[in-house]
Amino acid sequence: MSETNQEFEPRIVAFVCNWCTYAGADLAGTSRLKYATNVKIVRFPCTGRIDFMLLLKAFEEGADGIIVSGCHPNDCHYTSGNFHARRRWTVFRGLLDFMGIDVRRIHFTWVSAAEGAKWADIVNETVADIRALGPYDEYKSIASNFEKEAAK
Amino acid sequence: MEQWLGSLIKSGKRVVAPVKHDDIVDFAVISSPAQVADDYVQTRLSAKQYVFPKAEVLFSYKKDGKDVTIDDVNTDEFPETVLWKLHPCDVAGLEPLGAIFNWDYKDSLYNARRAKTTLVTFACAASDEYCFCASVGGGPGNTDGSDVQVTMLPDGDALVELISDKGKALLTDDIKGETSSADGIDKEKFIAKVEKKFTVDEIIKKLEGSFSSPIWQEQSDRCLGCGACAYVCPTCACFDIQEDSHLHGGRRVRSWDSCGFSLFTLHTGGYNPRTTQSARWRQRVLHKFSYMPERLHVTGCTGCGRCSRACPVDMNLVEHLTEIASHE
Amino acid sequence: MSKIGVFVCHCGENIAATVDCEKVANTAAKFDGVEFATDYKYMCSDPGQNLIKNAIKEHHLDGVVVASCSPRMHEPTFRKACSEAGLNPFMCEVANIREHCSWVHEKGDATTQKAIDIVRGLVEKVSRDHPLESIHVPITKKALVIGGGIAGIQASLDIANAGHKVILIERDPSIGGHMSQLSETFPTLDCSQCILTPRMVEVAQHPNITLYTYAELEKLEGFIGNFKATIRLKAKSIDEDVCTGCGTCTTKCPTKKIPSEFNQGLGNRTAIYVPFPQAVPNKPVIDKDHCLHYQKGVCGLCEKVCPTHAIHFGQDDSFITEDVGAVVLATGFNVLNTDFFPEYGYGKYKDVITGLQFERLASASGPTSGEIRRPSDGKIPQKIVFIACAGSRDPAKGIPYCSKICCMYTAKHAMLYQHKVHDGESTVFYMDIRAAGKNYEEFVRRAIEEDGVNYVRGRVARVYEKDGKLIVKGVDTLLGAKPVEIEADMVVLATAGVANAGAEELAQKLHVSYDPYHFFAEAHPKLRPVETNTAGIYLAGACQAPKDIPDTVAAASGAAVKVAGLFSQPDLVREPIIAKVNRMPPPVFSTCVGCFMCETACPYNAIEREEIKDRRSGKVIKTIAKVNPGLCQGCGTCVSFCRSKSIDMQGFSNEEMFAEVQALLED
Amino acid sequence: MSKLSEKAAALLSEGTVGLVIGYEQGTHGTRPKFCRKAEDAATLILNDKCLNNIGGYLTKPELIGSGKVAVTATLAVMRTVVQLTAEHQLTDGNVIVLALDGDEVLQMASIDEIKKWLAAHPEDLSDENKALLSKLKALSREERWNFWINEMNKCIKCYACRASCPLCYCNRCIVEVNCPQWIKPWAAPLSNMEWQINRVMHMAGRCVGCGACDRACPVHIPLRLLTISMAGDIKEAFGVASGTGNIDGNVLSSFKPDDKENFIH
Amino acid sequence: MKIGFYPGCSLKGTSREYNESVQAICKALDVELVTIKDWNCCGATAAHSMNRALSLALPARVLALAEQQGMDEIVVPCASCYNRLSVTQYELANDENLKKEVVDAMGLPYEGKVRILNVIQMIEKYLLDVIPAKVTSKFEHAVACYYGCLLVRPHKILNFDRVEDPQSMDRIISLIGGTPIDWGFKTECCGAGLSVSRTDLVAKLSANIVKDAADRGAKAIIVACPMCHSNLDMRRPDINEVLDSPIDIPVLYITQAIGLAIGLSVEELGLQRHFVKVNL
Repeated sequence: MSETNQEFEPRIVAFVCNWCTYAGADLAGTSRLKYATNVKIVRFPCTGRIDFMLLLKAFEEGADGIIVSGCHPNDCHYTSGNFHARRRWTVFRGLLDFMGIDVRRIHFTWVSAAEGAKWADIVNETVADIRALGPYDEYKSIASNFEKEAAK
Repeated sequence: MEQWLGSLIKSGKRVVAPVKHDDIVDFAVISSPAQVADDYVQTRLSAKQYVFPKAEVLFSYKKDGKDVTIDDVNTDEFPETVLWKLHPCDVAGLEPLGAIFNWDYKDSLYNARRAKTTLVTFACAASDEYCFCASVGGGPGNTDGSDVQVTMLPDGDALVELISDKGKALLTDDIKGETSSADGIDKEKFIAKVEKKFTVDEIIKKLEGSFSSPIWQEQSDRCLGCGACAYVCPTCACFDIQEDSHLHGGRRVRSWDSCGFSLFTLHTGGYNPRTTQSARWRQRVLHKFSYMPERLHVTGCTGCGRCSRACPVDMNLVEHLTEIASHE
Repeated sequence: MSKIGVFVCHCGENIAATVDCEKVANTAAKFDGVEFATDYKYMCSDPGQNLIKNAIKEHHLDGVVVASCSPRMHEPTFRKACSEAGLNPFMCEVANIREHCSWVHEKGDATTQKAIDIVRGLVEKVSRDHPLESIHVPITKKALVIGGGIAGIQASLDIANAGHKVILIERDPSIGGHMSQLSETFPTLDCSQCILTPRMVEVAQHPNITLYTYAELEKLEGFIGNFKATIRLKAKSIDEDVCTGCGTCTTKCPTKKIPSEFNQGLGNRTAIYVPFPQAVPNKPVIDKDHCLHYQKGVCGLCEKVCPTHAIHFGQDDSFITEDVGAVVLATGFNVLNTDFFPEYGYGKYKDVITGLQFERLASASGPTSGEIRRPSDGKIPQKIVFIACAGSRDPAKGIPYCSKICCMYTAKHAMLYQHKVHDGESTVFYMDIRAAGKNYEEFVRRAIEEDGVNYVRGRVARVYEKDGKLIVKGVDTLLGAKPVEIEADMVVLATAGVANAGAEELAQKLHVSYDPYHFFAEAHPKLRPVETNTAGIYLAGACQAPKDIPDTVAAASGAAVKVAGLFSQPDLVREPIIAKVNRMPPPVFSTCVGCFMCETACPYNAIEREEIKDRRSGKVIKTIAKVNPGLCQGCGTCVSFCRSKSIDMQGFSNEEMFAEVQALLED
Repeated sequence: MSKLSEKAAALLSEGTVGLVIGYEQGTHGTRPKFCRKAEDAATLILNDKCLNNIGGYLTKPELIGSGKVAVTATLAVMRTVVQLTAEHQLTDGNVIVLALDGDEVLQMASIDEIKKWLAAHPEDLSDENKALLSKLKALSREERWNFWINEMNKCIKCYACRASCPLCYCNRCIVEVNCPQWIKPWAAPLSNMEWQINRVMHMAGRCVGCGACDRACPVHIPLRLLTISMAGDIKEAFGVASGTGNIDGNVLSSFKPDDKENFIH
Repeated sequence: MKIGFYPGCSLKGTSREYNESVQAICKALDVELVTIKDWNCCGATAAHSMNRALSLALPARVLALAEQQGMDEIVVPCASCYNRLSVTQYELANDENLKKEVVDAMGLPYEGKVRILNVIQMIEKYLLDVIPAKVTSKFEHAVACYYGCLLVRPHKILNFDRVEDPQSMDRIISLIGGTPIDWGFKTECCGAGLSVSRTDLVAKLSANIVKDAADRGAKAIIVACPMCHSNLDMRRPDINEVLDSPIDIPVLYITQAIGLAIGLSVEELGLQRHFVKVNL
């Protein structure tokens, strides 16, 4: 990513469910709402399909922030995918926080197919938050070496 | 001794010595002599990792669209290393290790590291019920393989035997002045005693034709199949090759493996010749006490006892070997 | 996977305005595995699609990425184009560089770079896609309709007339449901029996319909196209083949004082009874709870008098199983009783009755043969008060919804009363008149203007009895909240329409979800009102929400056409985006360890247990999970839950998502 | 012969069971003991020094065969049998649990019996664990990260934690999946951390708190703190106790519509 | 058996006979009433129509005092006090910062754990099986039990008896030998606080009540609220003006009816204080 005016450009990936948030992002598009280019969307059939390991892989591959979003409770196209996801996120987030991984960089939310504006706001808000937190070097720096000190 | 160690550190070489953190003593790079641990019997891991690391890059490659560039590991970058305060059983491990890494394919990475390593052993001041180096041709004062062997004397002095020319080169001039002749010092008095329980030949003899003996099942019922014994063992040389691949390129990585794992012998087609833990335990013992002596004329075990100490279910090797020696 | 084609669309100016499409195409051309990359003004146009088809043929492409608008728009279009060119449609992915990129960012390098990243993500995903074939599920061309009211009757007739077999089960002794209890029906006032009975006979005589009355669903197993229904036939103690329906037994039966459910407790019936004259089948059943023979072991008169010896005491419930391909729920609704209302006397006053009871009074086959007479003393009421919204639209009573049909039948009741009691005075207390159907408003105006029904806009605070009169204390909000007190002879409550008894248990048997009021939940309130979230199970009529007869019949026909549509194809074709448990050669067979926690995660009960048996000894080696392709809707909850990663999803596999994430974050 | 040995020997000689798994005196502490013949049972002992979780052997068909097995059970082993049965790995009644009440030998053959006994003998966290846990939780995020990354740096990926855990019975673990390579199987600080995160997440709602993983680790990484901390989160968020054999599904494979969600905005 | 007792202002003022009858039957049925020390006025209708904070602080202080004095249950004969205490306890339990505000205002620790019983609830809970044995002269009269509004409403908070057709007093009357009649004005409004400002309205509303009772043959009206009693009894002259013919059926408190049944004297029960002569 080109670091234009020296300002840190965070790289953020968004895991979204196809029926609600992906459609919400589509709506933001059709309504021509403008938001930052830092966020790239990965489409999942449902938030229930989002594997928690993918969040760690995203950090390892160099993401500075992650957005995870799906249908509001009771709206799920598959009736209960988001309920399962919510439980998974609660437990996973607690474990990450306990191990010192920066959970402020993961923004969990619900965005329905009608909330295009909310999607745009969340993107801009997350980009600003992550820009304030700076790059997640703590995680990326040790991603490839075998010893903590000796970085080969 | 501190002065000598201090000068070695200042010489820019990488000096590795046993260091105590929490309740475990393990080898680590030291920056000052004070870090060196004492009053312990054995380090948890062997020094194997400095010649055969638990994970190392074999080569890395970059992909730019369709073309790929491969670059090898530059072995010159391997640091000159002094392994300080080893025990004779650690050094004894390097011989079978080297034998395997030079059996048919001469492993350049291993040999490069081995060449740049100088081995300073300390004769064992203490031993415990797990040690059985004496039974496998070693001993607390054995000097085979060491470049220098130091025996600590009670009044703070130390008996230093310079064995190889690499060892002689280690003794810098300013330290030479401090030395005096060592004749007349009986080394045996100052080192630990290790009782001899059996001889390697007895074991080799007993193991012939023992492939389908029930003893393997009796001994290994409780074995959980983890890799602790293999990874702490100074002579285990098995490794696995894995891929650290990313779109823009990647690295081929070699890392330790263990015949204790259930999937160690899983064929791609799904067949697994060793499905029971007793078969894997048999493989571990036969490899060290039958196959290696026969093929490489070295014993695959130095009697350091690390595997017994690390085992979660107390698979005590010396107990098992004595059992084998007195079997039938 | 080495030959992927990337096609970047300009979408006229929509993408090209802020994204340098050519640069995207050129960069994509250099990606590993990309054989051909180009950009074009309108990819979804015919020339655009031909561009794809020709490129596939020419370059032998085995994967296509179209960078254009949202896949929710044109994924089907491009996938169809690919399959027409001989490439498996599921090897084609759409990269959304319009809604998610060009439309929401300013023109500039960052936007173009983002488009490139999105394309790279999808290229990596396609390179790990596998060709998938649609799933074909065999269908049993037979439907089960539960509930014999007008909804069940209409659905059964429509499905049967479409040439398919129907099993219709009704738990009462006769079909007809609530409609058979009505006198005349709004808005045309034609008699309900006259329009319903022919349909009931048509059902009984239809060659494609097998009718079981006095029968309930015991269990439903299986999935869409392959249901197995176990039906309990409650013992009628009558041999239906032999019985001629002559009725001698019902006249001779000594126990005559049992309150008749059909007449809503206003009339009585015998222990061996036919619910109403036009019942279909017109054969009696013995009510075991009240029959002297069953209770005390005496009497048995009916057996003695029966000319054809059709009476079989001691007959037990029997079970039959039917293989069906679809189920239509038409179990209807019920109305609250008067004891639900403290302010109207807790059901203690005999002359405070429900609308359904008024129907029985007004019905020629009713206990009073159509004359409006008070249940207490049989007198014809001179003053009658109708109270609309009794229970409905009352959150404090837990029923916030409007029951939709009461305004209309209350106006009808008032009109019938004025026709039968010319000098009578009727008052209707209402909040709002909801007469939104065809000719509905005109019907209510007629009641007010021609039949002189007195409509008072206000709630009735209390009803209490004094000297044989019912004092109705209400208010008239249109006259400045003037208290209105009427000494009425009879009060009719238009009580709320609620779910039928047992709706919750039935829903649980079918794994169909229901709302807090135990009405069955439709798949989508606007777009799929006659379907449920469980594939193959449809809804008709008031079991989904209170409905009048026109809406019920329409919904029943809607459900019927859904069934007929399902049965019209040779088998059920479904998108192969479903989960699958991995299988391996022996001795492992699968990495699944059979913990079956996925079973509890699946909202569609699509996970089954498969026993792997040793071919020689037949001994079960291990029990592993298996996904039923008919039921799995592809949500993926089980895939990301599975600890040993033994379940993966076609179209969104672990490998594909992993590669897409890696590619998107590629710098 | 102690009462326990007599009972075990009896079970073996009558043929009710083909194998009795228990504990015997080892080099230092106790170690698992497999008795296939009546006289093997002589050296059986059962006390609070028996720390290995022998419940893990019950899911190894090549070891215990298909017949009935008896196991001399500490409370942790009992919880393991209950949890394994709930996860369809053991069939109720196939495992006979021998427990000590004082010096009386109890024989339990059904899960309900075991559950009643467990309910009567609750085991709480040791004070040491509680202290360590609160000390860690009091640290700032950066300090916790440094603490754990240092610990993970020690890991040599010998998988003794996985091998000693009775609930890690998958025949192919996620770390052996290479399409995609979820976790890099070699020893490196980050891949060790990702391995532990995955192992602990797979313990959600299942861990019986026996501490076997922690004791098996040759480099003494305090692994038990991870599962204890997570079990605490789960109890507080969903009111579900970990490792109690909940048959209607794991905490992560079931849900309640009104689950807490204070971080989703 | 001991129970906390909150008399309230009316029992010390216009309805002294209610207090006397409660004390009398409790003594007779060995129930020890422990009056809350330093109790204050509950604020009744005046407070909650003028200032919400005050209308909550006053009853809260009473409850706080009860808690301090170790009472876990109190009986409150006056329907209006019973209503205000219960509503306050409910509102403070459901609004944390309101509770904080009130606790700061009154300066007393407040938990809200005291159980509040009206006199009928106290009788039903403790005395139902004691009374029959003590009945010496059956209270053989047809009576109309009048509950008024504050005893039964708002049902969500008070949760006492049925809202529209309460039966608790009817049951007690039949227990002591009386025959409660079924009538329509059990919970109709008697005009309550308008007694002074709009006596004409009270007359009209109370007239309906009295007339319906008399028409259905009631020989007396039984009440459990000082306000109902004063409107139906003290305002009887105004009621009779509204009616075409005067009605002189007396109005008794439920405690007085019980008192008569267990043989207590007219003076002990304060029956001589009524405006409409009690000649049963």
